[in-house]
Amino acid sequence: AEITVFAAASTRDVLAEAAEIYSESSGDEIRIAPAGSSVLARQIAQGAPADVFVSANPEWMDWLEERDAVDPETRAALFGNRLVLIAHGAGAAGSAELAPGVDIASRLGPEDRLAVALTDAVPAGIYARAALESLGEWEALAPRLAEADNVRAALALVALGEAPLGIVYATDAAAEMRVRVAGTFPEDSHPPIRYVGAVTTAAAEPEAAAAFLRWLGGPQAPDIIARHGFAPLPE
Amino acid sequence: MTLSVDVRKRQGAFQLDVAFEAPDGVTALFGRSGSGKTSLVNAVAGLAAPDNGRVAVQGETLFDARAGHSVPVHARRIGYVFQEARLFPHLDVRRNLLYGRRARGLSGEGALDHVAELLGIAPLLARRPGALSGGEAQRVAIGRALLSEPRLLLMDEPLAALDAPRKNEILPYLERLRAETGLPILYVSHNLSEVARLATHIVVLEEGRVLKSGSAEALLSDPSLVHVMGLREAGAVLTAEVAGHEADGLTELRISGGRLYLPRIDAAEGARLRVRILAQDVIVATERPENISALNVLPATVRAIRRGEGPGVIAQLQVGEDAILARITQRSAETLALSEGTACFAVMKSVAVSPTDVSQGLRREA
Amino acid sequence: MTLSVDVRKRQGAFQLDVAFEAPDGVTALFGRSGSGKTSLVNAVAGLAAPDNGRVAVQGETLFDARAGHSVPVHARRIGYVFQEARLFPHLDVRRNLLYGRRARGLSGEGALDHVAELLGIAPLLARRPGALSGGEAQRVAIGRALLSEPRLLLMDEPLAALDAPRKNEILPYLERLRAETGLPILYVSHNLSEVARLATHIVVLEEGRVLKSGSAEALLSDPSLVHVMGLREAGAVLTAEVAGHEADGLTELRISGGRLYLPRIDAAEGARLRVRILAQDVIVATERPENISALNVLPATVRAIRRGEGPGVIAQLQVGEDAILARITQRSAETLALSEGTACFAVMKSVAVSPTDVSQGLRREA
Amino acid sequence: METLGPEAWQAVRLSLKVAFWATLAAMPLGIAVAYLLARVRFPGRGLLNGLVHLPLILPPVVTGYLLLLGFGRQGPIGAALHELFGITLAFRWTGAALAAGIMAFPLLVRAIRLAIEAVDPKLEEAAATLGASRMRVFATVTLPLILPGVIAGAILAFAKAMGEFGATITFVSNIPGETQTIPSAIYAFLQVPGGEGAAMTLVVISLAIAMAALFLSEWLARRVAARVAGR
Amino acid sequence: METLGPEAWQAVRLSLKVAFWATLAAMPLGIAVAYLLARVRFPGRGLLNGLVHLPLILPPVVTGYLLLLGFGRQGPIGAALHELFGITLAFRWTGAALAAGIMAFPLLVRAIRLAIEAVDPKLEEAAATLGASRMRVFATVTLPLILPGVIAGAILAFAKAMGEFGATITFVSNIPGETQTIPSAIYAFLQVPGGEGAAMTLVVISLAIAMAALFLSEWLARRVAARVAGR
Ligand SMILES: Nc1ncnc2c1ncn2[C@@H]1O[C@H](COP(=O)(O)OP(=O)(O)OP(=O)(O)O)[C@@H](O)[C@H]1O
Ligand SMILES: Nc1ncnc2c1ncn2[C@@H]1O[C@H](COP(=O)(O)OP(=O)(O)OP(=O)(O)O)[C@@H](O)[C@H]1O
Ligand code: MOO
Ligand SMILES: [Mg+2]
Ligand SMILES: [Mg+2]
Repeated sequence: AEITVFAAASTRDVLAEAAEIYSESSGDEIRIAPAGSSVLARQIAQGAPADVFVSANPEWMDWLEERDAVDPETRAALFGNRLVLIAHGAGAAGSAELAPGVDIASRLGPEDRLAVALTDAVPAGIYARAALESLGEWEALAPRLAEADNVRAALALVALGEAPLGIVYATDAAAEMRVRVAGTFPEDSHPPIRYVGAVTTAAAEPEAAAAFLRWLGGPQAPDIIARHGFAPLPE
Repeated sequence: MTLSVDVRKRQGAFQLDVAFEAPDGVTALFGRSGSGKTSLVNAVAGLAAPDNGRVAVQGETLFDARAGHSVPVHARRIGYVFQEARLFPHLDVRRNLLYGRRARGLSGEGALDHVAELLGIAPLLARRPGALSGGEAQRVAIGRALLSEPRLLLMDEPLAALDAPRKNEILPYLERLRAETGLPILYVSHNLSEVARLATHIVVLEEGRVLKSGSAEALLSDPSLVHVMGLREAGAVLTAEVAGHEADGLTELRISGGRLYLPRIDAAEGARLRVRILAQDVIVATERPENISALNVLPATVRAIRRGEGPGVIAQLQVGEDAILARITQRSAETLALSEGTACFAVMKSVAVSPTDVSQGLRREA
Repeated sequence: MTLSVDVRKRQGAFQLDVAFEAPDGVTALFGRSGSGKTSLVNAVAGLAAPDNGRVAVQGETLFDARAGHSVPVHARRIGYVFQEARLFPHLDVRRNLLYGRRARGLSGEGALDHVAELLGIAPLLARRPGALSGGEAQRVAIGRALLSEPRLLLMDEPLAALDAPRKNEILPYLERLRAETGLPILYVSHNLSEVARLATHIVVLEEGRVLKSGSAEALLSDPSLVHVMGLREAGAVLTAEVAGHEADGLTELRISGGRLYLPRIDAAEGARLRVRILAQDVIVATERPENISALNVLPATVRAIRRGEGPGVIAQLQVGEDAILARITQRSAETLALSEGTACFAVMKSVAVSPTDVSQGLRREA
Repeated sequence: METLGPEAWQAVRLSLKVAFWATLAAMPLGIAVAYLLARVRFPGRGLLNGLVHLPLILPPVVTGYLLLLGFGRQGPIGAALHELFGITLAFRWTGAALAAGIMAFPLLVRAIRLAIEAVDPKLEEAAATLGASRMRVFATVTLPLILPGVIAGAILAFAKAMGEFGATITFVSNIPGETQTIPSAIYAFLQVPGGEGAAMTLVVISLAIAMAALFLSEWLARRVAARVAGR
Repeated sequence: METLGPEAWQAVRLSLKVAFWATLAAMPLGIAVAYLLARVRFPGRGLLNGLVHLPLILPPVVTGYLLLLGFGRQGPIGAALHELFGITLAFRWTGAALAAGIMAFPLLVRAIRLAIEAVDPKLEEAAATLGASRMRVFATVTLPLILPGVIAGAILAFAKAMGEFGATITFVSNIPGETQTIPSAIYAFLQVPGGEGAAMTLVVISLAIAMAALFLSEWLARRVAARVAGR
């Protein structure tokens, strides 16, 4: 069967590699259509020819569920991610967890800004805001943010040195040589970062689609997931 | 009536208010710069809608403000030679010429060759308009309008850009056109000798109104129009009949007051035609001059002496049933003691009444 | 020499190859449509670079192909009245007129009023060019060029769009301009009577080459140029001196062969001027005619009889030291038994030699 | 620069196809609308003008979203097209062409409109006096004279269509081989760690194509302009 | 339509400011470049033309990224501007104006260029014979005659600048009151479920502004065209 996966853009590579391996065993053809979760969700609601939706946050999946556009039975959390504070310049990763009182603002020069994704729109930004709030940093930093339209753009700001610091996913930080991790936000400082998948109600071959999703949650996947820097979920 | 016009149109401070009827043949629109000639011609062509009035050609109403009726430009079948050539820059001369024929579904080549030959544009057929001189472009424009086979031709100073020899080549063609096809023409010109040669009817405009309208004969002989036409152009137009062609190349014409000898005219014996005699070309003598090169000496009677400004006077002479004007000096008038009733002779050279001022193929009253 | 031109330029199939020197005064460029007049004038103005050659005005080299030298258009101080008016559509008439003055930093109003008055465009000053008739626009264009105070004025058929009365109003102004300011003018025209009236020097072009170049007197009297000028324009130009003004409005002129009486000429006693006498206005008589309105009867001798096409002949008459041409019929020539050496009289009306053909303010040889 | 995978090449081919058809299909309508705007006075002229310019003014995402609402499978127009003619635009390359065409439309119309306005109405008048109907005048005088403008506009529209991203991805998503054009592929590369190299290669390719188009446009327009100007 | 919070209104005001200055600043350069392209033959003309069109052809994000590379704090131009003139573009509304101006530039140049090409060189020749230098001819003949084109181009550029999103947010990100323009705000609203209402309100506002601008442009251009045509 041919399965079309509407995937949050950040998950394209991990899903593509997983799909390649899965295709060999199952014989199913898998096409990945990467875009922002919000765009994809709306398209699915409008009857897009997607068999599977992988969202970067649960909200858009909820939104589709309300519209009966995905099958709740098939919904599953696929993997997670960590939120990290990054700094411009290469260097050893300081993987220390950030704690309340860390005073990120003090590490910014007077003109400097902290790069994040849109804090009230894009998942990475929403998580960042939650984390900063729970660490008591939000008040000080809110006026000092440079909010990008997606997390990759925030990463680019730090990589180019336009912003000395930024908050991105661990997956992004790992692959960018021009930034180093300056600290990791505690898992409980923000809602859990979950990439969730489900089969759409319009899927041409819901069985095959569900099988692929199950495989992603199964025992072969964690290796691939970890290789791309995502966090496999505990069973 | 071929063309019946009655239009009013306001343009800025200028008010056009013109009504006239034009018979078959060539009607000249004459008037000073800014008198409204182009505006009027545009209204006839349908390029500018009058505020008010009516335009009809050969009985068909083309425009009627009251009836809200207006035939679209392209359906009027009115050819227009503009003051500027307005050739299509993207088409070569040949295709410019054939444009109207194609639009009207007429077949082309024969007519094209004929017209191109006559207008001297045959060598230009493959050129683009950008590579033509001013006069060449205007000739192409004339050809283009002719070839569209209109039922009325509007010409807005079509020959102004042409040199005299070229003018003299084209004028006979326009004359022949008028004679052969009877194509009625509304002809705007400043050039009275052109007008005299072509026009059967003249409409004189002044400040947007018709100052005078009538047969060419009447208007060209009208001393009251001298201020519009210019002193040098004052004269008379006579109707003549071809009496015979002589061996030495002269043509004998019969007029009411005698005979006129002119350089050969291409018209059959018995043909009626019009002759224009400029006032300044007429000499008045009180005895018949002998041994003189002027061949035309006609007995006349002074009807009136009009004094103008300056040292000249206009003597109106009765020659048979016709009136001839002679522009002479006051001194001569006194020396010769000319006054109303004086018997005298009107002396004219043959060549002064040259073919330019001979209008051929005069139609019997339309 | 005021203007020295020696240019070669290829345009498509057309080859311009012209060299002449023009003295002070008005030089007329005369030639048939397509003979290269506009192309030449453009080369002088700097609007089109010749392939080769040299252009100099009043000793300053404006263009020299060999030296790779070319003064930019705006620095040439050459006024140009184009064949089409080319008014600036976004400026009203007043600002069109003042454009050149502003560009050259000249103060304006006085000169403007003067020129506007003379050209009859004073009522149009506030108008936009789009609201002008063809002739009005051309008058503004003339004014605009004059007001820029050029050292040489190029005029490409500037009066073609004007009616006769308007032409006759503007011509004296151009004459006065020539007389008063000595502004040299290169004047393109098809109209020989304009040329005769204005030009001191004439260059005749034919197919891109100079057919003849010389003083107006010589060229206008040259029977070999009749084919270019047209038969009707053949004639002679004589130099005359004002002998006196008479009470009845006539002016007496002295020429080598006697006296001429003309309608009053506005020139001082003793002034030298030029008179053009058209061949077709001259009557030949073998005995002195009496009781005739023609005031000018000069004793003459036949120098030559030239036969052309048709029934006419041109008789070249010796009148004092001048040559006069008379266009008469062959029949008259035979009747009068005219042949070389025949003693005769040249008879001319005063008004036939009207002011249009009188050139005033002749400069002593430049 | 990195060598590109087959998906990327697929995107290049698809982009060319999408841009070509988008331009071609937009042309007749573009000429008609430009003519209306340039030469006809009618009520609603301002509105039409505004409508045409919308895609230029709106953020492309909004245009894409509106397209999705209107031309999607569930959208009123999309559904009708499907019902009546069996035409599906949503999530097909035809939809990508629609999005690209709509985004490029204002550029096309403007270029053509300016060209039309530059045509001397006196020439059209002259043609009318020679017996040519309005349609014929347009076809034989106006159209040839605006050809340089039309060509320039078309190639600009083509270039724009090649570069269109926001509206396309929002309307027809980013399905490899069907709707994934060069810009969508660039986006996809940029969204994952380590994709910058491939993205840059695609940028260079699309630049090369666009530049080639622009040069072609200049050259063509100059040639045609010379012909049209009667030189 | 939802009522908007103060932030949204701030975005509206900011957008107007950004678009206004972007257009104003782009104008002289746009006229100069258009003149060069229309009337001067020089080597590299094709290249300049291509360069001007780049922002139209590239996905806006790429343009934004290139701006960041060049005009960011660390970018060579950005650093130099900061050093020499104390001008900072990064994360400032001035940077947003730069991005908007660059995205709108090709539209401006095209409109002006077409207008210049429509000016009859014979008029410029006539001006030269009257003693006007090339500069003066431009200022007193060419410029007034192209005014309708310039106005139309400027207002189009303004509208485009109002709608610019991708390059702006990539270059100067989204700082409320400093760089958050209407499109950024719309984008943000569209990213979250249920944000459509607020987004649509902003769309309507920006539409209203853009339409007003277009109407103004048509009206102005027509008036000026009439004046310029000498009617
Ligand atoms: N659009 C316009 N707005 C205002 N006045 C105009 C307009 N067009 C022409 N006029 C005026 O109308 C009058 C008549 O113009 P028209 O062009 O008909 O004259 P014309 O007799 O053809 O002159 P010419 O012999 O110089 O060509 C002129 O006074 C002119 O100034
Ligand atoms: N761009 C061009 N390419 C080719 N031939 C041209 C070009 N411009 C003019 N010609 C030709 O050059 C010749 C001279 O043209 P020019 O305009 O100088 O004539 P002119 O004497 O001014 O004529 P007119 O009295 O009709 O204005 C003509 O035969 C014309 O066809
Ligand atoms: O994975 Mo996202 O929705 O592009 O931030
Ligand atoms: Mg007129
Ligand atoms: Mg010429």
